[in-house]
Amino acid sequence: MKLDSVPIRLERCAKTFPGAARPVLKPLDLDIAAGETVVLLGPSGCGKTTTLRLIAGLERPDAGGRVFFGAEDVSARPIEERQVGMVFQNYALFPHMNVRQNVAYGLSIRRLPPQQIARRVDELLALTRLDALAERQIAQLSGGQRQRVALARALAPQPRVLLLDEPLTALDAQLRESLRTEMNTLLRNLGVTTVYVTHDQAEAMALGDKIVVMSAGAIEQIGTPRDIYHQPANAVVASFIGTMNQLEGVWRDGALHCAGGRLIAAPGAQPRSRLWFRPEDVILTPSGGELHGVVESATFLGGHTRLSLSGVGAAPILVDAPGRTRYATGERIGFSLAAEVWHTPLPDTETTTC
Amino acid sequence: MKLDSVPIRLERCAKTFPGAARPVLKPLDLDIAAGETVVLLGPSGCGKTTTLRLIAGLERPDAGGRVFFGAEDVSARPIEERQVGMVFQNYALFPHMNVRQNVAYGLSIRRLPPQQIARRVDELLALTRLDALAERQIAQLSGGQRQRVALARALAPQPRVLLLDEPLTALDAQLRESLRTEMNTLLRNLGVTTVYVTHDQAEAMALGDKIVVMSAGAIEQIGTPRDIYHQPANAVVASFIGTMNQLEGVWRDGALHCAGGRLIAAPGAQPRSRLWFRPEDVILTPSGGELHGVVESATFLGGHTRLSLSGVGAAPILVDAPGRTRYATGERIGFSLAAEVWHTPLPDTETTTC
Amino acid sequence: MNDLTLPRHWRAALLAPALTVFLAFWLLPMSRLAAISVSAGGAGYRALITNPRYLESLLSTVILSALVTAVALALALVAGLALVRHAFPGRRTLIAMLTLPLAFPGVVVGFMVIMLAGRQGLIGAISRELTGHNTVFAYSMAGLFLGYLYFSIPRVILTLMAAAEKLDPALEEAARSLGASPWRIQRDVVLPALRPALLAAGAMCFATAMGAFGTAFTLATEIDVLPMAIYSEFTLNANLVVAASLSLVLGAVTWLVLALAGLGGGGNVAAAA
Amino acid sequence: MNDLTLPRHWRAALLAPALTVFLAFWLLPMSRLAAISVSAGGAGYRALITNPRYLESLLSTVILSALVTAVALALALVAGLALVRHAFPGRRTLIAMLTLPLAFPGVVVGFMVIMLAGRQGLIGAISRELTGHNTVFAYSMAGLFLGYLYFSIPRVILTLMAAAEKLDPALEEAARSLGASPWRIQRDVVLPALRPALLAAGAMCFATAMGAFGTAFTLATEIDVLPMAIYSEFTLNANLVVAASLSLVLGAVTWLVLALAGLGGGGNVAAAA
Repeated sequence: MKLDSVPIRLERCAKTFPGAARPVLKPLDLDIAAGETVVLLGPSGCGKTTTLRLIAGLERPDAGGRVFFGAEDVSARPIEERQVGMVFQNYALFPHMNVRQNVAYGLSIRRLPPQQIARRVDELLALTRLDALAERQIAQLSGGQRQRVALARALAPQPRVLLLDEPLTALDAQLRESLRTEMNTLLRNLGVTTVYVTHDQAEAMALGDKIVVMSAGAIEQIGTPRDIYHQPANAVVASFIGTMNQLEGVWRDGALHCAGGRLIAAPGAQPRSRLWFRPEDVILTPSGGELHGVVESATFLGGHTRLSLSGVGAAPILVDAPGRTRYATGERIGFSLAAEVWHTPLPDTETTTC
Repeated sequence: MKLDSVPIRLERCAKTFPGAARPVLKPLDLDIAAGETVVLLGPSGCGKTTTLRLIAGLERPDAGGRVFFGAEDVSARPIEERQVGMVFQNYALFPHMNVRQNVAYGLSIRRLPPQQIARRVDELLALTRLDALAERQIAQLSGGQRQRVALARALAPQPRVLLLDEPLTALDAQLRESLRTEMNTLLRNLGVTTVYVTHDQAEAMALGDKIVVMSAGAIEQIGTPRDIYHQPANAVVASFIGTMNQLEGVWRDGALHCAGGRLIAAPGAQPRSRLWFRPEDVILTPSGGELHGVVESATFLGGHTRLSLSGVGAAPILVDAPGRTRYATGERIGFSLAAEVWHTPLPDTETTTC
Repeated sequence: MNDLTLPRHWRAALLAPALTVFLAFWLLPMSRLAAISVSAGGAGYRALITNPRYLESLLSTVILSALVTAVALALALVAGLALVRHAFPGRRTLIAMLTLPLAFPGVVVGFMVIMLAGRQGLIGAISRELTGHNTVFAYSMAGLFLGYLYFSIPRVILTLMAAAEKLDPALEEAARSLGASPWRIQRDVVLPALRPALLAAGAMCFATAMGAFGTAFTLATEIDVLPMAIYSEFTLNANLVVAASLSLVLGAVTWLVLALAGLGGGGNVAAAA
Repeated sequence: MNDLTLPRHWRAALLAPALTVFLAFWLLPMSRLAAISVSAGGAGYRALITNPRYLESLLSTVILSALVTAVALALALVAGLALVRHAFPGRRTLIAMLTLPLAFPGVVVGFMVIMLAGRQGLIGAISRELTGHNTVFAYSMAGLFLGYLYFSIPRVILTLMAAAEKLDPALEEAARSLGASPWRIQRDVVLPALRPALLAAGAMCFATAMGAFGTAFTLATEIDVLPMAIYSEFTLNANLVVAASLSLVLGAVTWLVLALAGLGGGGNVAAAA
């Protein structure tokens, strides 16, 4: 099954709710290519759901803001005329209809012939592996099954755009991961333009062609997962996506000097007195190493052991040590950093709160 | 602050609810050392919460089952006489009392002098960083703050045992991780015997001195996080904790032969026709390698890239590739396996369902 | 689940008064009523079938109650939904005023109907001015209907508003995203979701109308509603057997409606009690 | 939030009937009532203060209603909690029977009280057997109290049971884990959680008792409850001014109680409507 898809453009879309002192969304521009999956990522209250609802047509932007689906200006159209499919956080399945009736609802609105509806519903039930549950009542379904019904219902009327509002938040961690993979495959196969809202960075990384990091009603950064992770535009993004270490020191003779030792700059690096790096950028060197730290705590997490090293910089340095090595608290260990960290653009250090 | 702690012993504790066809818990023995943090881990409905409630005294074991706190047989004592602290999944804070009154409740029951209560409450509010919120109503608190109030309330009467029933499930992923770390530090400092129920394996790994993996009302394995992760006792445990690959082949001439190539056994390995290994046990070898597979999908997840390789064994092999390398779908890559995988005890392959 | 909440003797102590009250005061009067109704060889029930006055009374009470229920539900549904959905200045005042009749008993409501549509009523005065004819309907079925409606609507509105406030707005948004028109959303999403509340409110409204006495008595209406028939058989005619039979029939019809709406067995009582 | 749910003209169409109904039938009768009550230079209210009969009637109605409310709440609380907490065989039947009186109007309830405690009543017969004295209390305050109680308890029980079913059992378990005794759990956890339901049920019970007419009238009691006083002033004495004044006082007292319980402004209406 392949769906048509359109590009989406938001032009200077702001949103102030009546009676509110400040806008929940500052004027915002956003371009989404046809068939792309874009994830809106940010802490709660940062405007990502409002952005989704503006695209859906459930909210109208403040005067001056415009929403385009392809060349068509849909700003004035309500959701029922935008031909979008939407999956809500709590799924919003119709409780008095069974699975089949829920999936068929959008088609029956369109007054399609019954055979055609039945065929299309069967196709979607097969796609979402719900065949066996077609006659079940919604109350009899598990969380994961409900999520799939909501997806099937949204896809049934062949939407031009698929909008998902934290569709996995209501589920268990274990289930979330498996449904994430499943949904990723499905979205890629459908090729529909998708906007996905989440506060979970792992979900954003796994699903998004592009991630839009938002905070306090504004976009902080737009980029591929790799861009966002390795080249965060500012401290807000850096701290929201994964874990980021900060090492401050003194630049002297082509090296960064800090409490933990002397780190020679990578070839071609600019002089720097502060480095930002990820826990996995740390290369542990059993013998020697440029920097040294003392293990404050070591937590075995399966694939890796999370170490917290003190005595390197001002704050403890978090390290993800691969392999099966055991680390003892108080142990002194040596490490160096991957050369790439010298080329990580320096995010501005001012931290804005959401 | 340091609390006294007792060891806990369950002896042949089974539980059948009235009217139920099967017991939710089969006769179970469990020893928990004083001051230890034990995590009961398993999918929902597998008896972990019932076990916790048996220890709490909220349920009584079927005839023959006995619960000991130290040398004392507490089987016949209800929860109010067991001197345990309990944190519930939804926190169960008293909605008509403020933060201070909630924390003080257990102390006021004990008719302590008001000054002593005030002192102790202040101490706990400081410990859980709730000082500034003491006069807040529960409805005004965020999820993370509620969790800390629930913990403070449970700790206030100096319990001998701390029982936590999925205390982080109601929270966001981001928050969950930070509270997990915070709680870990707190529990280690308090030194109280702690039983922690969760279905989240990452939580179990991070918090538990020991993990008790349960399924279908029985214990599958008891061990340290490392034991459980690297030497799962059976397929149930292996599949529930992290991701486990299975590679089947033919044993010939000291090597395992499969579609992906020929893997020479580590020195001293037993002849084997099946290997179990974790995604991070795969060592990618840019040039050559003993085995080869074709990249089916590559998902960048920040710290690593999750690859799915086909053409190696019957099922795709999942690999966690560290570093910043990009992988393209269809690319053929070589790899070998860490020597340890030859020494992983072979879990029985029969999969029991929960 | 709660088997450790209270010690065993506490539980007994809690159940005992309930059972005592129940046995002493609940079953006794009702079984006495039943006994009287079948005394005299079932003459009471025979009279009910043979005497057209009783049948008429039963029929008109049921029809009136059904009508009041239907109209009250319809009006309260429209008004209640509008009040829940739309924030407008004076909304709270309007709700407070709509529920004002809650404070007045049936007698006063009957009194008000007379002032509105009685011989010296407002409507009569207006119609005299306009048409020269004094419109009086307080003492007819219309007056009774008006009084019952006045009495019922606040109760029904409150129940429906409580239910409408609990509706998940995402359900309507989901229907809209699938292209449903406002009309279809009402039919396919809102009404099914309000069904339990409509049933509960309707049943209570019907039961109240079936048993309303004060309004009917004050209006001294020519329509002999069942509670009045019971009263006059019992007090004026001292015809205990017929009064008991009529009471049981009234009780049975009401109970049937309550039970059909699921209120009887304590099923879905939350919205209506 | 719902600002796109319905087109603007639809919204107007929905609000219009509510406003029309409201203006035509709501304010008119009540303002007429108010106008009459202050006519004759406030003679109605003066009579109320000067004539001890009216004051007595008001007082006894309020006391009776308050008493009925208190006892109904207490009994229904104990019985309702027991019924929600404990699964026992026959539980559903017991609940169904406890709510049976819902099907009977006030007139029939009065009728039952007479059969129970009237001159030829059951209690009289039993006491005659035992003591030789015929105990009759149907026509006294006690009979009225019994009838009102009979009428109120099912409604209050249903409300409290609905609220008790929504109590989070973890709250009680948490209190137990902190060492609370069953008694303290009831006081510190259960009662505060049931407070809104108790208030709502109590207010509705009080309002119903204040306005009850059928029971009082059937019992032809010597206590002149307010609705009966209003009825007799209006119908028998044709004293419109006093009847209107009494009606407004009755309405004001009832409304005050409802408003204090938070029912007036549509605040916490869910549990009581």
